[in-house]
Amino acid sequence: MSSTPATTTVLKSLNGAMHSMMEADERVLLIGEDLLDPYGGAFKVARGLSERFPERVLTTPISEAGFVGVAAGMAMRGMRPIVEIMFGDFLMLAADQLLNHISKYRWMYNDQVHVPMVIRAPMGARRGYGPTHSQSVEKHILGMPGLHVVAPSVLHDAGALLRAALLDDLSPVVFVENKLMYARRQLSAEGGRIGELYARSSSDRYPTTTVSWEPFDHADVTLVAYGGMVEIAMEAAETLFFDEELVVEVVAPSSLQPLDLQPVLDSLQRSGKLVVCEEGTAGAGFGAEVISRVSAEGFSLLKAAPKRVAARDYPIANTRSLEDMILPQVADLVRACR
Amino acid sequence: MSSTPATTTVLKSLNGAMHSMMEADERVLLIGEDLLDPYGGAFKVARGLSERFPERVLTTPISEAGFVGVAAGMAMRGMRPIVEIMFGDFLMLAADQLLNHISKYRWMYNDQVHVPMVIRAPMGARRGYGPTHSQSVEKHILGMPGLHVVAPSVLHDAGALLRAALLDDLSPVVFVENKLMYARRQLSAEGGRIGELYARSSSDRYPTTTVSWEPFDHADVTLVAYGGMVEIAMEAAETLFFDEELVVEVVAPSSLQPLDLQPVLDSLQRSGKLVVCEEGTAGAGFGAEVISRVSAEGFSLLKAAPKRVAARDYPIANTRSLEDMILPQVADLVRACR
Amino acid sequence: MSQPADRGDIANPRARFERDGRPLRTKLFEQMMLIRRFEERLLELFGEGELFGTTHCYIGQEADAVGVINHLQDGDIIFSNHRCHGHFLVYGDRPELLMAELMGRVTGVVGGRGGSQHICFENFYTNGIQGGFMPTVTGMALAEKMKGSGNIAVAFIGDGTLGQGVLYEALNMASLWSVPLLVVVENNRWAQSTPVERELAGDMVTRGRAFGIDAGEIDSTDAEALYGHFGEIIAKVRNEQRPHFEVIHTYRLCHHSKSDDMRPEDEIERFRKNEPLIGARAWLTDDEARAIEARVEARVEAAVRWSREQPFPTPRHLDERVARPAPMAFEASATDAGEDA
Amino acid sequence: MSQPADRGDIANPRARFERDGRPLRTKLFEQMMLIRRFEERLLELFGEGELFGTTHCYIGQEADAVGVINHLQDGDIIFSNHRCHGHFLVYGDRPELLMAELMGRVTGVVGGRGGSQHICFENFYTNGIQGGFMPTVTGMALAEKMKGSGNIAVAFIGDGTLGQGVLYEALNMASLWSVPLLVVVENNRWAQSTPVERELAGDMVTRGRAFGIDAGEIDSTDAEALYGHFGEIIAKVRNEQRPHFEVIHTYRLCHHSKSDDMRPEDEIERFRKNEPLIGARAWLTDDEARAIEARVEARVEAAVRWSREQPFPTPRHLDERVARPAPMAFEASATDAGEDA
Ligand SMILES: Cc1ncc(C[n+]2csc(CCOP(=O)(O)OP(=O)(O)O)c2C)c(N)n1
Ligand SMILES: Cc1ncc(C[n+]2csc(CCOP(=O)(O)OP(=O)(O)O)c2C)c(N)n1
Ligand SMILES: [Mg+2]
Ligand SMILES: [Mg+2]
Repeated sequence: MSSTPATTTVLKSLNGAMHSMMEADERVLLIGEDLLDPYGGAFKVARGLSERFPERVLTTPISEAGFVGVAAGMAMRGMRPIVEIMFGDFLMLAADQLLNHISKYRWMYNDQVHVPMVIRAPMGARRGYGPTHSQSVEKHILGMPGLHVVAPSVLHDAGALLRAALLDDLSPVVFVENKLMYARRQLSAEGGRIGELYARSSSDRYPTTTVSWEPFDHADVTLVAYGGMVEIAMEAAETLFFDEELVVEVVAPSSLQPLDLQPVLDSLQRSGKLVVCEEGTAGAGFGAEVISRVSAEGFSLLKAAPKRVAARDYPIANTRSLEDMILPQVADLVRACR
Repeated sequence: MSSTPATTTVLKSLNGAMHSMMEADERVLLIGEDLLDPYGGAFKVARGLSERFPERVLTTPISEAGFVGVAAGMAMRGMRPIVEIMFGDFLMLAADQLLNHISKYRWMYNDQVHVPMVIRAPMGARRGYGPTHSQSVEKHILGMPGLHVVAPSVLHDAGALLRAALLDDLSPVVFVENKLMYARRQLSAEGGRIGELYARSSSDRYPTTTVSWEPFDHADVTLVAYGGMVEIAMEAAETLFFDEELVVEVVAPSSLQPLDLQPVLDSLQRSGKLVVCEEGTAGAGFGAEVISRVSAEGFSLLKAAPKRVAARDYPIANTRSLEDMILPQVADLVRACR
Repeated sequence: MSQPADRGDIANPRARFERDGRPLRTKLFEQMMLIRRFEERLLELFGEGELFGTTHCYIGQEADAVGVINHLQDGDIIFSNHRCHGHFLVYGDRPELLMAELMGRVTGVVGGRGGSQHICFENFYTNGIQGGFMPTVTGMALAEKMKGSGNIAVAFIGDGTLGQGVLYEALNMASLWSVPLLVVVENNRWAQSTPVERELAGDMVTRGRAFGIDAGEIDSTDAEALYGHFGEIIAKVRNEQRPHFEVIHTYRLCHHSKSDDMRPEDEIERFRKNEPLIGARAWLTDDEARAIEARVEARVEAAVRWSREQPFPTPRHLDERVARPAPMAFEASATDAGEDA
Repeated sequence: MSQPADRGDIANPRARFERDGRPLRTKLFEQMMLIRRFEERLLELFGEGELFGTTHCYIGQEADAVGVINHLQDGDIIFSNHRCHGHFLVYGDRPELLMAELMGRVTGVVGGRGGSQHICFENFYTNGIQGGFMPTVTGMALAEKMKGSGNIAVAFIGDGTLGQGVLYEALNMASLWSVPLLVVVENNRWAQSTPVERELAGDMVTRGRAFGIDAGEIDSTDAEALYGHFGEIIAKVRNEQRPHFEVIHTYRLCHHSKSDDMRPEDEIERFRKNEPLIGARAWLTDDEARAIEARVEARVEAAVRWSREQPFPTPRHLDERVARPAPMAFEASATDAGEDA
């Protein structure tokens, strides 16, 4: 499984992965809105695919529930569909398809069928798209038995994760992308370093990457982040290191469900202090799940009250001034980590 | 505001509240599937309403997203709709209506409109209805800013809660009922006692009721439960008290969002040990939220690792033997509280 | 009459139907009788407390299932709904598996996990969310088309389910992409307690046509007529590889699920006169009919007996699937005892 | 020409329109010109980096808004979508509020919270989820009917939005309950990058009829023709208190949102010849037209100037709403300077 070079943007990494998967496997197809070239999808992640594989790129009507379900049917009959949801906010239009169909078919049908499919959904704000085009709604689909949720960050090889998700024979996967991240370069470790930083990764199908400003000998805080928040977490950690000599380990899981808690517990062994951040609002979200798991499985490691940093409880405003107030910022993380 | 007598079943309490609300206020109407008399809704909670108020009971096509949205429109134009979702499992068909419409209108429109409506949704298993008719899906709609989630238990006056929800001018409310609970009697406190038990309630719009087998002078465990799990929690607490002399305080909030943490913290002052139970699966659910909030706001009170008891991570099977294995039982709670 | 299913025709109702050399009417009657007696027995078992949960009977609509499904061949797909017993029995011809499922046994169609609203047997599927599977079955048919298998898919839905929006999303895509999907709307004139005129505006057939789909309707409980009617439609869907939408106007004779019937008595009586089994029984001599009824009775009883002996799932069955039991020995002997053509 | 809005006609486009005694064509042209220039200015501001986020322009479809909305009276409801500038400007006649909203100012229509896809102004609403508001607007119209207000609701949707299932749920209920709702489908032949034939199977008008709703279509960019056409339809919806579904075949002349246009040049050129403003301008003398253009220009510039001076929201505006500013002083003086009839 070739991995994409470190200097690649997340967008190129994803696009490249789709090109190579469609090339390698005739069962792979892409389905969603406005996918055809030269348009290539609203965020251009699908570029070039319909020209190379015209039969296997299905541009759809505006029918999110419908085409998510169509893809499920195809998956159950031997295909490997990738679905693109134009804006992740629209994922909830397919919530019933996820809850009562896609995630259930395998077990409910007594393991007679599988639904190997990936639903790509770009989430996140900071682009001035307003309340219905800026959310991070993945928390609302966490905890559906049978459904996996994967989210690359700049500390991962997004294309490799997408490939791993599509190669999962057993489970449908919602693949959370981040709009701002598309243009970012993927950072990948060499010899345990990413530039100045120390880095380690777990060796799962969906690895967790942990970075630190010190060689994992000690830490003051364990800061868990995923997706688009990883960059912000790294910025906060950098600030705290250089301004206040605090060592903040940024732990970035790429799988939200199932969640591998071990790297978080490992880091907590050193720090004793947990902060979890997410771009969406906090209520019953990823941070809540991490903190509950840690409380149950690593309570004795906690030397201080674990904290969540998340969006404030408002919809995401269109205007930048309000949007900035609502979203979690570097300064919020800095404050929480102190 | 008259409250229903203690000997009333939950079903009668809800039905009575709807009768009196429709009687008292012409703006109140009921909308949902199969509501007309003599049928009166799948669980008969709507009985007698369409005969008394034929103009204000709208029986709908099988269109959950549609009629939830229709009710929202009516609420925005001065009505006070109560929506009945036949089985709570179908709530996710209206997830986009909840997320991108109903919960957002007020704030997104700069407080120019309100959407005062209540969506009643019967949740819960243990009746052999199988994977798509037995779930407790409320966790998937927790944490949507602007949407409240209320859940009566036998320790509450369900009708009074429904009335309070409908009288909320500002916020739409999802009102989680429990199918098994309909036939149960509501227990209400007199002089701080419910039968043998000691009881206290917070004085909110949506009170939290706490019961104990001792007069709140000491406790070994704080067991948080809502909805249909309250009875099971009380059974576990009773067992533990009589068999093992453990004092388990059952804390039953009636509002899941917003959540008043104070009664939980109060009880933890005495017990230092937190167990949260829920009938749905655990992932990113109510228990996670409670534990995270307690971790942040009452960390020093926790003398032991807080635990969640919830359904195992499977769909809910049709056959009773599997269903029993999957759902949280009294024995699971007893074990967690020890 | 039914043969013990072997690998060759387990998912091939047409082959099984053709291999049975008896007259068409005889075969149709027996299939319908099996559905009828199976369900009557079910209701008794519920009454006696042996069954738990709920169930939706097909009584009165049997002609639809036999009219449509006997045309389906190996690899063809059916997606059905809560009211699926009739569809399953014609498709799978394994009453004991369905009975065991309803009794919650580990050797039921889906090991007790689903109950009848949520089963999967070869290419036969059901789900309990009205209309929610319409995209799935559309995708299934599309996959078959892309694979060039020549297979088609059939979706069975009720009149009330025409209220669900996602169905129209599916119809639109089925039409745009010319998917070999037959949608059979069984208009039994009620959705639970709601009469069709309170849930459906406009006209059912036009609902299909509005999406550029060939659509038609038939008002009949005559199994032979339905069989002929759908023979042509299914051949067209298969040959032309495009969707079709067909409404059958029928009636359900029993309650919606277990015990909830508040429809006007006289309406029910009126439809009872036209119910499919009375007409079909009249095709046969009384002796022929009795022999068939006796065999059906024996099959149903054997299914009940067998199911009662099956174990309930245990904790390991949360993760482990039990292999599907071989067809009941009974069937083979019934064949011996039977009056094969 | 437009008057400073006062409480009496703030939500009453028809009264405002009637009070302006000038010839119909003159008024229609000025309204369309305002939409056109407002949006052209918007695009410049985006180009100059003064605006952030995205926007969807109505350029080419102006005749629809003026044809429909000038018939709406006090208390009538509009629910519009992402492409709402034209609808808003005819309904509210407050370009400065929309400009301030787009510039993210606290005195914008919704205080900067929503941006143009998510606004609310009196009885005018928009949301950015295609089709998702169809149930809401159906419920609004139903509430008006129950209250006996005599008001109606109008929903504006695009051709592509006919892909959304929830829309059909709404149509079914609107028809069943005879709701005074007019659905206007603006078929601009594209949905983002997708031509209509790739997103829509069958026929648009039949989509309405399939739900028992009167439906029709008009292929025109002639504002006067549209105005006449919708006058009758709206009177019918109001008087008969039942829904209507009407398709306008039109074309959008600019990109879908800010800068994404990959449609064939020659197609665009073809439609440019028929665009509403060329035809409408020819109704007037060149002098008349120039005077109107100058005034529109001045209004748009004043809106931009005013908006630039408005403050951005601060933390307290997370919870606090700023009262809506009075109509711009500019308008009054423009009226003085103008050529009132
Ligand atoms: C999404 C959804 N909503 C509601 C129900 C509850 N329900 C089960 S069957 C039924 C009526 C279905 O009517 P119809 O489609 O006419 O089928 P029939 O029962 O008449 O065969 C309803 C409302 C459901 N199963 N799924
Ligand atoms: C539910 C949903 N899906 C997708 C989108 C993204 N989107 C915005 S506009 C648009 C095209 C709409 O086409 P049409 O309805 O024809 O309106 P037009 O833009 O042509 O006016 C799409 C796909 C959306 N806003 N909402
Ligand atoms: Mg029916
Ligand atoms: Mg369009």
